[in-house]
Parts: sequence; structure tokens; C-alpha cells
Amino acid sequence: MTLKELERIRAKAQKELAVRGVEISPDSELKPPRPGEVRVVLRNCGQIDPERIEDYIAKDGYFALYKVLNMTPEQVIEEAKRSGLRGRGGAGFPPGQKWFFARQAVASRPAPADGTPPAYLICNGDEGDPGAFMDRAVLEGDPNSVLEGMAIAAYAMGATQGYIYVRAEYPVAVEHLQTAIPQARRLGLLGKNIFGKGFDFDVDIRIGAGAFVCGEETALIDSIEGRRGEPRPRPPFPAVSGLWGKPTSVNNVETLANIPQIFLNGADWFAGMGTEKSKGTKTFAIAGKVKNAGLIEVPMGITMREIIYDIGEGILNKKKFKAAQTGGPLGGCLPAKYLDTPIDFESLAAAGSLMGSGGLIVLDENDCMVDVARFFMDFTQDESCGKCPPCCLGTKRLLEILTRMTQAEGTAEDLQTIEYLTENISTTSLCALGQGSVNPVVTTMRHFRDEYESHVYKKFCPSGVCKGMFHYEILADVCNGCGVCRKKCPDKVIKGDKKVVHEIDLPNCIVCGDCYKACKFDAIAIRPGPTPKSRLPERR
Amino acid sequence: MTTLTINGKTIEAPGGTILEVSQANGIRIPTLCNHPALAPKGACRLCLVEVKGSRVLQPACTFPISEGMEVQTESPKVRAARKFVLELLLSDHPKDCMTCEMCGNCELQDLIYEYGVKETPFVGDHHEYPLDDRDPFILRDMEKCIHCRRCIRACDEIQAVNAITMINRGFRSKVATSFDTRLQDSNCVFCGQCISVCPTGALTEKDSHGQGRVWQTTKVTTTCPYCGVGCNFDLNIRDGKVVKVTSNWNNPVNKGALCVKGRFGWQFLHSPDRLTIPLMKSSLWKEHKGTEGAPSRYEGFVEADWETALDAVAKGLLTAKSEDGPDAVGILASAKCTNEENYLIQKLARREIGTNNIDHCARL
Amino acid sequence: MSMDLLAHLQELDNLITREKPKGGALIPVLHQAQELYGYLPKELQDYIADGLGIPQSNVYGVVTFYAFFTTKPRGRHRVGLCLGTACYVRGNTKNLERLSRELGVNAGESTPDLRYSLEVCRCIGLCSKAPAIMIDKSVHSKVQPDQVAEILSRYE
Amino acid sequence: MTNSIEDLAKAKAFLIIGSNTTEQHPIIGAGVKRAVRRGAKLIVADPRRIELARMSSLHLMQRPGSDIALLNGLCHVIIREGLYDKAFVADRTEGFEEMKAVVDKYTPAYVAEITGIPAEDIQAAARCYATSKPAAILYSMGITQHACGHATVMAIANLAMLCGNLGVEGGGVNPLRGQNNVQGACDMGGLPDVFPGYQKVADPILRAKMETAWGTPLSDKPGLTVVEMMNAAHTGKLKAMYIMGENPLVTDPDLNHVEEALKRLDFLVIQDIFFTETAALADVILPAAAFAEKDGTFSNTERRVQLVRKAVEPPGEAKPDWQIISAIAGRLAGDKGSWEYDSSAAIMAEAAAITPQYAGISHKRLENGGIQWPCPSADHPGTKILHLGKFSRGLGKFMAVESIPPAELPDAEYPLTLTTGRRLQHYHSGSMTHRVAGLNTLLPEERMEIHPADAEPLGLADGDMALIASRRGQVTARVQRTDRIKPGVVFMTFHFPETAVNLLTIAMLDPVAKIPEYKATAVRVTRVRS
Repeated sequence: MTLKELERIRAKAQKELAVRGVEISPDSELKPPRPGEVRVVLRNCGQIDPERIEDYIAKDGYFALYKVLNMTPEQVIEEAKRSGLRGRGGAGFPPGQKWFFARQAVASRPAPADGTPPAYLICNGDEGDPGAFMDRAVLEGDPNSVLEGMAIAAYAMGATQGYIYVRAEYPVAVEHLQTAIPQARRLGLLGKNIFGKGFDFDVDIRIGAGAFVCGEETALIDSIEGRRGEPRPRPPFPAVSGLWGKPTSVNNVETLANIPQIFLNGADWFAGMGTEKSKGTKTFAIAGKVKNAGLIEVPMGITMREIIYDIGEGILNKKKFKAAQTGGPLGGCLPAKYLDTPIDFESLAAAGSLMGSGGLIVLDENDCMVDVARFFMDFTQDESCGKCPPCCLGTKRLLEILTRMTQAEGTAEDLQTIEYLTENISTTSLCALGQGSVNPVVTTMRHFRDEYESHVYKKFCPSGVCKGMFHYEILADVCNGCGVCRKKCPDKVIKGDKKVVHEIDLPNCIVCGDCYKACKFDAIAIRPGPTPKSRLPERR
Repeated sequence: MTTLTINGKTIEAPGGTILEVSQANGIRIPTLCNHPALAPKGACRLCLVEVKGSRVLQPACTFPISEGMEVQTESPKVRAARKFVLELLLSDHPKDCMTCEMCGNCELQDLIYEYGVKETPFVGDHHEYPLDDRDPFILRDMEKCIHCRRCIRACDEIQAVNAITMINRGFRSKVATSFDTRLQDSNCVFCGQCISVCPTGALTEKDSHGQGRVWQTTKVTTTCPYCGVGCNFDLNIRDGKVVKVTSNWNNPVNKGALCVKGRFGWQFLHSPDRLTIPLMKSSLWKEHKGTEGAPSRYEGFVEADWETALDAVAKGLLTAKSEDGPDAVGILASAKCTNEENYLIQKLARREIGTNNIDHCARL
Repeated sequence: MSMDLLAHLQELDNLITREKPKGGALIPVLHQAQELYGYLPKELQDYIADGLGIPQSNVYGVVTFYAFFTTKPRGRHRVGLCLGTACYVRGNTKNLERLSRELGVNAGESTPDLRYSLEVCRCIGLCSKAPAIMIDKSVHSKVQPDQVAEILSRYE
Repeated sequence: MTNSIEDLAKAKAFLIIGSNTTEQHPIIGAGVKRAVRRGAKLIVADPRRIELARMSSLHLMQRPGSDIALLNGLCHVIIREGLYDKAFVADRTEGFEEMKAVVDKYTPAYVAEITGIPAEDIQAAARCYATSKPAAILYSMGITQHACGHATVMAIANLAMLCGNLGVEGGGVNPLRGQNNVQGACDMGGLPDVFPGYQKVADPILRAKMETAWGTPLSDKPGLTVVEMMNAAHTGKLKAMYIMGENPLVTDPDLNHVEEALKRLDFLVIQDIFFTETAALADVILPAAAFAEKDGTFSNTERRVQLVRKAVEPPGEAKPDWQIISAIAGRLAGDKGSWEYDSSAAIMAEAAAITPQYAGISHKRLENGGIQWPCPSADHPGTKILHLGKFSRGLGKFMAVESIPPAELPDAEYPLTLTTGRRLQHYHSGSMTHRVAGLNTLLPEERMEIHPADAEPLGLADGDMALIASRRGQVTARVQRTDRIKPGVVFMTFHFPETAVNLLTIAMLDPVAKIPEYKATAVRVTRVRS
């Protein structure tokens, strides 16, 4: 492949794409850009056919790689650093740094005699955070941008073999990569002596098998090596001793998808976006109790209010905003008072949460924060690898306490024990999963302690979630006897004639909540105390 | 040389981990998953220390020292963290130390004691496994397993057998064979190396249960009587009887490793079948003593006193020598006996009988 | 060697010879072996262990670590209910209760006729379509409890 | 062993021939496995697919008794392809040309015919061994227990010298000795032709030295070996035997012959810790102490002399063998005083004084760990590797040897070849291990390994009882069908007296080493109707 050929392919493909066009399916989570959005990572998603490398080239694909191969690796690392790009996987560590350390490690050891690669570049596509799906969107919609990013990263750090680790839960993403990689090879954009610059690089796909912890880089490395994905203590860092003991850089999908753009448009262009410490754009997956859920990409520093109310068009059925859960299971729940703080790595961390991979789940007044904490603890506990006691046993104990609380069995000591556990788990656990696992609990305890106390002291779940800790009451002064609730009630325990105030036959009410959801006049209220029939849901 | 400070004390070391350097300088750091014969794992979190500039506590067993590093191994923060980990471990551990085979020889028990853990503040599920006594020699009480994986690593790093591994994930994980079968149904070779590194009562020598507490037994280092490798091990003795064989880690031949015969093949010593008194053919006894003699448990043999037996032996050998010459006598030394004994018996043959008809089963 | 191992022995052998030279072959082999046989019984795991020169225990350790692998036969149709955050707060637990009732099995189990197996999965990235259910490779978004029966009926 | 057990970690390649290392020498076996996992190459030559074969880069399944052909074949390829260590051969050896001339006809094709190993495997093995340095050769009874055992050992030495693998760390020719102190028993002169330290009884100077030391004239006529003694007893030349700690009625070849021989003795003394099969034929039985009941030393397979310490009292009136021997010798000498030793340390002191290799060894020194002989003086650290820099005889001599077929080849009447060996769970005649309950649980009875291809026509299913007959006797054993073993070969151990495999074996001896041919006996197998 030469620049000339690449340009010829681009010209041809651009014409052809203009005629053909590509339309987005209406139910896609990726709607056309909304006001306030700036698309860098998602720019091609839905704009091109992901299974045609020519389409990607039409959008200047692989021109960044050509440019990079005419620079020295040191210059590439410098440029990446200058752009201010920080890892999008969660920790926010600058990829340029990772490449730099890896490159040093490669230089510090003799070239392998057995012909094995001197170093590896791994693309972490094990997008495990519940509520985050931007990596899937990119891998499905624009796989080549990730491959090009990988090639550039590999050149910078000195790797000749790359692995892209994708969740088994993403079959389409895998398919599209399985198409994209051979296409890139055929055009000589992967393989030996790329662009005749003597740079070799190829990519293999590794499919995950359902273990959240494999998102942690050392666990991911073990998994690629064919073992149980159990994090190892660092040091040694992967940059020094990673995959099969070789220097290795693990970068996240979104991070790598940014790279080609940075080298096409220059570090300054990228650094021009975002805040002082967090440059560029960030994708967010908005979901939960928000009207216009979906995937967006916005400049760093935008406020949560803009995301939820402007782009997300506000809360579903006129409910009140209670909290935004950001950063997945290792992130936290932020109350209304943070709506106007600009979102970047620092501010979220300061608030006790995490940028994470950019999941943003909106919770409303009917979400119980104790139950949400229990939900996340159930998740991390289930996903804990079991290697170190603080995570394996600590999260188990936390889960047990939170479960008791949501079952009206919480005690005052439990509140202290929770604090004791969270404090120590975060400082003694081996890996980020264990250390961060407590954040959902810590943040809800900090911002919604009243809900915990209500559960413990009043045995009352004010949000009407924890079965057996509340009941419904029809407010006589509000009910207009429209009868909607009566019709909705599955067990037919709501009595009342048309236009007459209705009444719930409490002893027989199973507290399913259908009436509460159905009532358009907020005439049904959540009250303390269980009903005889309100049973507990089975817990897994 | 690297200079660092540990607990304010300036230390120079050529390199290594915080744990190694601390130990070399007489600073004790508690460990559970660490074992001198195994590669460090950093899993149990007992050896956590404060490293200045690091957000979280770091495991001393894997953390390499570096120039100017400042380490605290006993700060309140560190001790609190270790106590926390111990409380967690205790929340999923039987509290039957009084009847536990390892009582007094249990690393967990010692640390629970040292860190003053009286009661665990955590109530909740704990593992419930039946005592696994389906196999010979090795008794597995997985409720006492603290998941330090020393057994798994010994089976892998020392024996290269890999009969056991960690199965399942998180709280459900367990040390087991493929499909959690009996050891007999796996490729286990019953070397017992797993027992030798287990810090608790999870893995113990089945045949030694109740035979003696660690403080009731004495250890005698000796050389294995089986194959030609010449492994060393420690005989554990109580009341003049061998009750157990344990690894002897510091010898160049086997470095603590043993095979099934070396570790478990000692029971023949106290077999009721042992010969305990000289025996003579009844007829021979009569010839010498003119009496019937005391019947023995072996047909055709009577029990003899040493004097008579030895005289009879001397007479028998001398008769053959005098009647048919020295080479009418043949003597077999033994590859099972000591050098000294083999020296003596060949000297006996050559010097007292005057024959070179001396051999042993070297070739068998 | 039992019949059901012999069933795809040729493919299995090819697969092992193809993957073995690459590093870290075990997980790819397990993936494809599970495709071939539907599940990973001991005999199959031991055969793979032998073929790749990996201890049997390690293979089992890996199989039981990853949620995706199963040692029990699974239904023709894999009903995956997402309990990621979005789906959870959007009430997918109700759908789970309904699914269990309709199929008469708990999460992680298969129907006796091996038509369906019910699995709970952690976020399949369909958050904007929550609550979501994935059956085999097709997605059902914004599912309401009363739709469950009808959706199931589409899978023979 | 020319080298040390620790050394194995440094080997880049192993050739393991006639040794089921992980079962017979488990700790060395584990060392080999660790080395292989770290990337060392492994060639296994064995008629059975033993555990190590499964992790080997090459498994050569030779016919029992065809080892010389194989080894010569390896030398042939290495010489033909110029892969040998020319400097080493030139500077440190002699007889290369003669050897070259002999191995010349052992082309891979020719060797393939004799051994049944594919020619290309023979070439691959030769290249592998020659090109990875250092490379260690491990062998055991699978080599020595043949009528051609001694010659085979020389063929092994040829191969090692050819590639300069002697006198180097991680290399060497390493026989793995079967018993805990077989090395020591030989060192101490428990052999018919040598005094302690392998000093020839026929050598007048050495004999004179011993005569002075012991103050009496000594016989210059080399004595009889075990099997020769049995023959002599059979023919009436041998009248009396004194047997210490051995059980020939299980362990020796051609047991019917042995039993008859022992019965014909006028006088038999057995000194043991158990009432063995042989003891039943004795006139006097003397109860001895076991290893844990006495002090002394064992010498292991790497020539390391190590302490054995008394931990418990012998049962009843049993005594340490050394005390019994002195008591008898004193009576024979007619002067008990002349044979009184106050400790086994004192005996070692006397032995060390006349055994050059042990000159620097004393119990006191051994307190701080074993010492590998040769250890010529009290300040000598011992010798980890033999032949460093130079061979004991100066130049290493290539000994050209021709392939010699086993004494008894399979024929129409006895179509299968029986090869015998050991298993992990039991030991020798089992007098010790059969008294350990757990070991019996793990391996309760003998099982004859036979290839399905041989078992099928005989109608033998797994677990059937089979009658195994040779020209000398017959036994019955349970059948284990397995492709672990080469077709045409069956395998049994001698651990189970009730299945005394040595009723079958042939007392054919190696002309030099006088080792019986345990590893190749022609047998016939038939199904036993139950």
C-alpha cells in the first residue's frame, strides 16, 4: 500500500458512498447528533458501512497511520502526550505515558531470539460496566478506527502483535472485527512492512467468556494467556512485564478510536476541547429514568444538567431526579447538588464517583438508594475473582448487610459495620475492582444517609422499592375515582365506583405497584409498614 | 546497593522485595499466602505495608524496593488493615481450634492471636463442606481453607503435577481437582507437598491425626530408606514412636519435596510383623540346647536368645568354611543397610571367612 | 470414548491443531468446543487438556471461572435476561419472575425438554432499550411482563 | 551420576532412556518436569508411554533390548551431520575412529528395523541432543538389566562424549540408582571383585594395602555374584549363606531355580526386619533394626553421603545390623574384642581410612549436610561433577559396541516380550510398602499392562485374569489394557510376592556386570476362565 493508492481508494469510495448513503435504524441507540454533541469517536458510526474498509478510508481512514509512520515513535508519543488525551477505560491514565514506559522496557531488554514479538498492544474491549455500551457501538459501527488506533499505538511503543479482547456478549462487534481485520490485511494496512515503512503489525481477536474482572488489565492479560482472569499485584506493571512477560500496553477501545483523529487534526485541535485537565470529548451512555436515552459524545466539562435535561430531555413521566449513577459498579451515585458541576475526571473523583467508561444512569424518586447499593454490591460480589479476602469476603459481608437492610432487618450496628468495611476494603484489596467496589455504597451512604436510616430505624423504604417495607395508600383528597388503578390491579383488590374515591383492600394487596405507576394524578402514596401479603422477592 | 528506610531505620540492600529486605534485617512482617519455597502471590493481604506516596497499602511480598523508598510495616493503619483481613478470614473459618489437628501449628491461629482478634464483627454465610476423607493419607477439610493457594502452587511449582487448582469464582471458589473428584481419581501422586505448605488445618496427614501436637513431638532429620535419590526429611517422634514425616526444607537433594513413599511410607516401622527376637529352626535349637525351645509365631521356628543364635550362626559358617573351604560360604550385603554395615559385612566375608563371595542386589 | 465425544471429534482435532500453536489457545478452544457440543462435559475437557498439554485441573478451573462456559447441556434457545443497571431500574426483575414462571425454571437452569435455558446476564449494552432480553442472538427491547409468553412462543 | 541432582535444572535437553523417572525417582522426575516446563527439550526412549513421554518433544518407543542400536544410530547421525563436539573429541577422548567405524552401519533405516522406531524420529532425536547444550542423559535399570547392559552403558558414554556433555554443568551420564544405598553398598566393597573404593581384589598392591589394614592375608580370587551364588548353591559348591536385608526369593530372576538353590544349602542365615519369603528357608533369623532405629550413612545416586539418624528404639530385642555383624565377626575371629565398635561413626572412620573416595568424610562433617565423593581430604568440599577438565583415566575412551539382541527373543510359542519394572506406590518386594495401608489402597494388586492390539485376539478385557507363562514358570495377574505400552510387549512389576513375576524372568547374565536380563523375557499370555 502506498499513499497514492490510499488516496485513489479514498476518492473512489467517497463518490460511491455519496451515492449509496447509509441510514441508521430508528431504534439504534445512536441517534443523529443532538445539539451540544461533538462527535470524534462516534463520528463514523452510522455514517459508514462498518463492513467496508473503503467506507472508512473515504472518511480519511488510515491517513493518520501513514502520517505517523513518517514520524519517529518518540515524536508520536510526544504528540499523544501533548494532546492531553487520558485513558477512557476509567482510570484516566495518559496512553502516551503507557507507550513511553513500554518503549523504555523494550529498549532495556535484548530483542527476543525466538522470533516472538518484542512487545504487545492490547485493545481492551471487555466493556463490562453495566450501563456502558460506547465501545460496542464503536466496534460495531467503526471497527477500523480502533484498528488504526492500535497500529499507531503499536508503532509508538514498539509492539508488532496486537490483541483485541471483546466480550462474548457482543457478537456483532466480533463479526465486524472479523470482517475488518482481513480487509485491512488485504490492503496491507495490517501485516508486514506497512506502507513500506518497515513496520510490522497484526491483530488477533480474543473473545471474553463472561468475567467482569477481565476488564482489569492484569486479569485481561491472564485471560488472553488462557488462564483464570485474576489480577496480579503491580508492580511489575504490564508496560514492563505483561503478556507472556513482554512489555505490554493495554488501551481501551474509545481511547484508541481517538488516536487517528488526534494525528489527523493535530494535538492542539484535540487539546482545544474539554477542560484544563481533561481534554477532548467523552462518550456517555445515558440510560435509566431519562426520556431520551442513548449514546452521546460531548466535550469534557459539560454539566450533568445539560446531559440529562438538554440532550436527554429530562426525567421520564414527570418524576423527580434523585441521582445519577456514573462510572458503573466502581462509580458512585451523585445527587442533584452535582447537576451543575462540570463533568471531568477530577470533578467526578472529587464527588466520590468515577468517570469510568462513561455510563450514566439516571435514577428518580422511585429508586431506592439502599437497593441500588445492594444491586451493585451483588454485582461486584458475583464478579469478584476470589483471590484476595478483602474483595472476596468483604463484598460478601457488605452484600449480606445491605440485603438485610432491604429486607427490614437492618440494625444500627450495621451502619457502622458498613463504614468499617468500605473504608478497609478500598485500602486493602488487590485490584481496582475490589478497591472501587465500595464506591456505590460510600456515595449513597454519604449523599442519601437518610434513606439508610429510614430503612434501619423506621423499616420504611420511602422510594417504594424494598418489598415489605411500605404499602400504598390512595389519597382521598386527590383521588378522582377515574378507575385506572382498579383496572390495572392484577389481584383486583382496589374497590371503588366511578368518580368515587377508591380504596385498596390492604390485607390482600401484594404491593406490585401497578396502580402506583398507572395513576396519572399522584393520588397514590407510599406509606410505611408492610401489608400482610407483601412478600419478599427471591434474591439470586 | 539500594538505600531505603523501613520504620524510620535506614537500610541498605542489593535489591529484592520489601518482605525479603525486612526479613534480612530482622523486621518480621506477617504472611499467609507467602512461602519461602514458592513464588510470591500478593494475594492474602497480610503482609500489607505503607509505602510513602502510594494511595493504597502494598503487599511486601511482591513489592520491589527502590532508592529512597519509605516503608512502614507496623503503623496503626497497617495493623488495622491486617486485623481487618484477619476478621474477614475468621468470619468464614471454623472456630474449633481445640480439636483441630493443626492447633499450635497454624499460621492463621497465630496471627488471630497476635492481632488480638477476639470475635469477628461480621456475621454471614460461611462455607460448608463435608470433611473429605475419601482418600488415603490426605485429609481435606476445606472449611478451613483460606484460599492462600500454597497447595496449588506447590502442586504446580514444586511437583509439576497440577492435580489441584482453584475452581469457580469469588466466594464460591474452592481448591479442588478437575470436577472436584477424589484425589485418587485425579492425577494426584499423593506426594503430600500440599500438606507441607498448608498454613491451616485444611490439609493434614490423615494417619497422624491425634498422634501428637507440635509441642509434644520432636523432630529428627534423616535420609529416606526407599529409592536412590536420598531425600531428607524429618521424622516426628512422640513417645518413642514415629507419628509423622514432615518436609525438611533446607537440604540440597529434595529441598523439602517428597514422594508418597517418603512422606507416608513409614508405618512399616511399627508393624506388628516386625521381627523382635532371634529365631532358630526348631531342629537346630534342639541340636544346640537339647530342648524343644519356646515356640514362635512362625512354623518350624523357635524363639532364641541372642547368645545361642549368634553362636549357631558362627558355628554354621565356620563348619562350611572348614569342610569345603572359604568359597563354600556366600554372603549378601544390602543396598538397604548403611555404609558402615556394608563395610563391616564385606570385611567379615574377606577377613574372617576369607572369601570374596560378597555381593548384594545392586543389579536387581 | 463415548459417542457424544466422537460426534465432532474430527472438528475438535482440527480445532486443537489449529489453535495450539498460537499462545493462550485454551479459551478459544473452549469457546469453539462449546459451540460444537453445546456444553463442556469432563470427558471433553480432559480431551482438550490432553490435546493442548494443559493439566486437566487447570482446564476445569478456567471453565468454572468464566460464566460463559457450562458443564451441563443447555437448551436449544438461550434466553438471556439482562440485569444491568439500566434494565434493573427499568424493572427487568419483573420480567425475570415472569420468565421463571412461564418456563418453570430458575435462572441458570434449562427446561427439561431442553428447548430453553434461562440465564441472567450482566449488561449486554442495550441500556437505551431497557428492559432488554436477548434470545440466542436476537434482541427484544423495552419488554413488558405480559409480552414474555408471546416472545417465548417465537422460539421453537 | 557424573553430575548432581541440582544440575538438572541447568540442562537444555534431556535424553531419558530406560528410566520411568517420575515413578522410580519421583523427586528427580519432578525436577525434569520443571526443567521441561521452563523450556528444556526432552527425548524419552522407552517401550512404554511413561508420564514423561507425554510432555516430551520426542518419544522413541524402542523394542526391549534394542537400546545399543538406538544409541549407535544417534551417534551415526551426529557424526554424519558433523554435529559432534570436535574440540572435545580431539582434546579429551581417544578411540573415536574405531567407534565411528562401528556406528557407520547404524544408519537410521537400519536402526529403525532393529528398534521399530521411525528413521526420521531417530534423526530428529540425534539433532535435538547434539544441538542443545548442555544435555543430560538419565538412565536406569531399563538399560542395565539386560544381558547387554554393560555394553549399553558404554554406548551411552560414547554419545555423551561425542557431544562434549561430560564434565559440564547440566550435562553428564546419570544412572539413577534403584535403592537408597545401592551406591554405598558398592562403594563399601559389597561386590565380589573389589574392596571398598572399587579397589580390585586381584590387584596385588591394593590387596597388600588391605591386608596391612586388616592384619591378615586376603583372597585374590574375585567372588561370585548373587546369581552365581544361587547357581553354585544349586550345584552344591556353595554350602552356607549369610543374607542381610535382602529377599532373593522375590527379587532374583528365575525363582524356582533360586528356591531350589536355597533349599540345597546346609546353612542359611537371614538378617532382616521382617519374616520374608526367603526367611522361611533359613536356619537362623536375626531381627534387625530399621533405618529410623540406628545411626549411619547412606550414599545416594549423586554420590552424596548423608547421615541416617536414630529416632526410635528397635522393637523388642532387634539390633542394628552393624552390632549383629560385629558380634558374629567377633565369634568367627575367636576374638570378640577385635570387632568391637562403640559407634557407627567409628566404623566410618575405619572405612574412610582405606577408601580413597571417602577419605575426607566423617560423621562429624556430615552433621552439617551430605558430601559428594570423591572427597579425598577433611578439607575437601566434595565433588559435584565428575570428569571436570579430565577423566579419571586421563582421556575418555570411546568403546565401540555392537547391538546384541536379547537372550530370549519372542517366538511362536512365547510370542510376547515381558519387561519388568517398578511403580510409584510400592517398593521392591513390598516387604515395607505392603505394610502401609494407604499404599495398598492406592495400588492393591499387580496389573499386567498389555496393548489392546495384543489383548483383543486373546479375548482379554480390562480386569480379566490372565496366565503369563515363560520357559521357567507362570503367574496369574489382572489385565490392564492400555496403549501406554508398545504392541508385542507386556509390563509387570515385582512388587507383589503373590504375583512373583521373577518366576518368569531369565537368569541370563551380562558377561561383565553380571546383571540379569529382567527387561526382556519371552512369554505367552492366556485368559484364565473365572
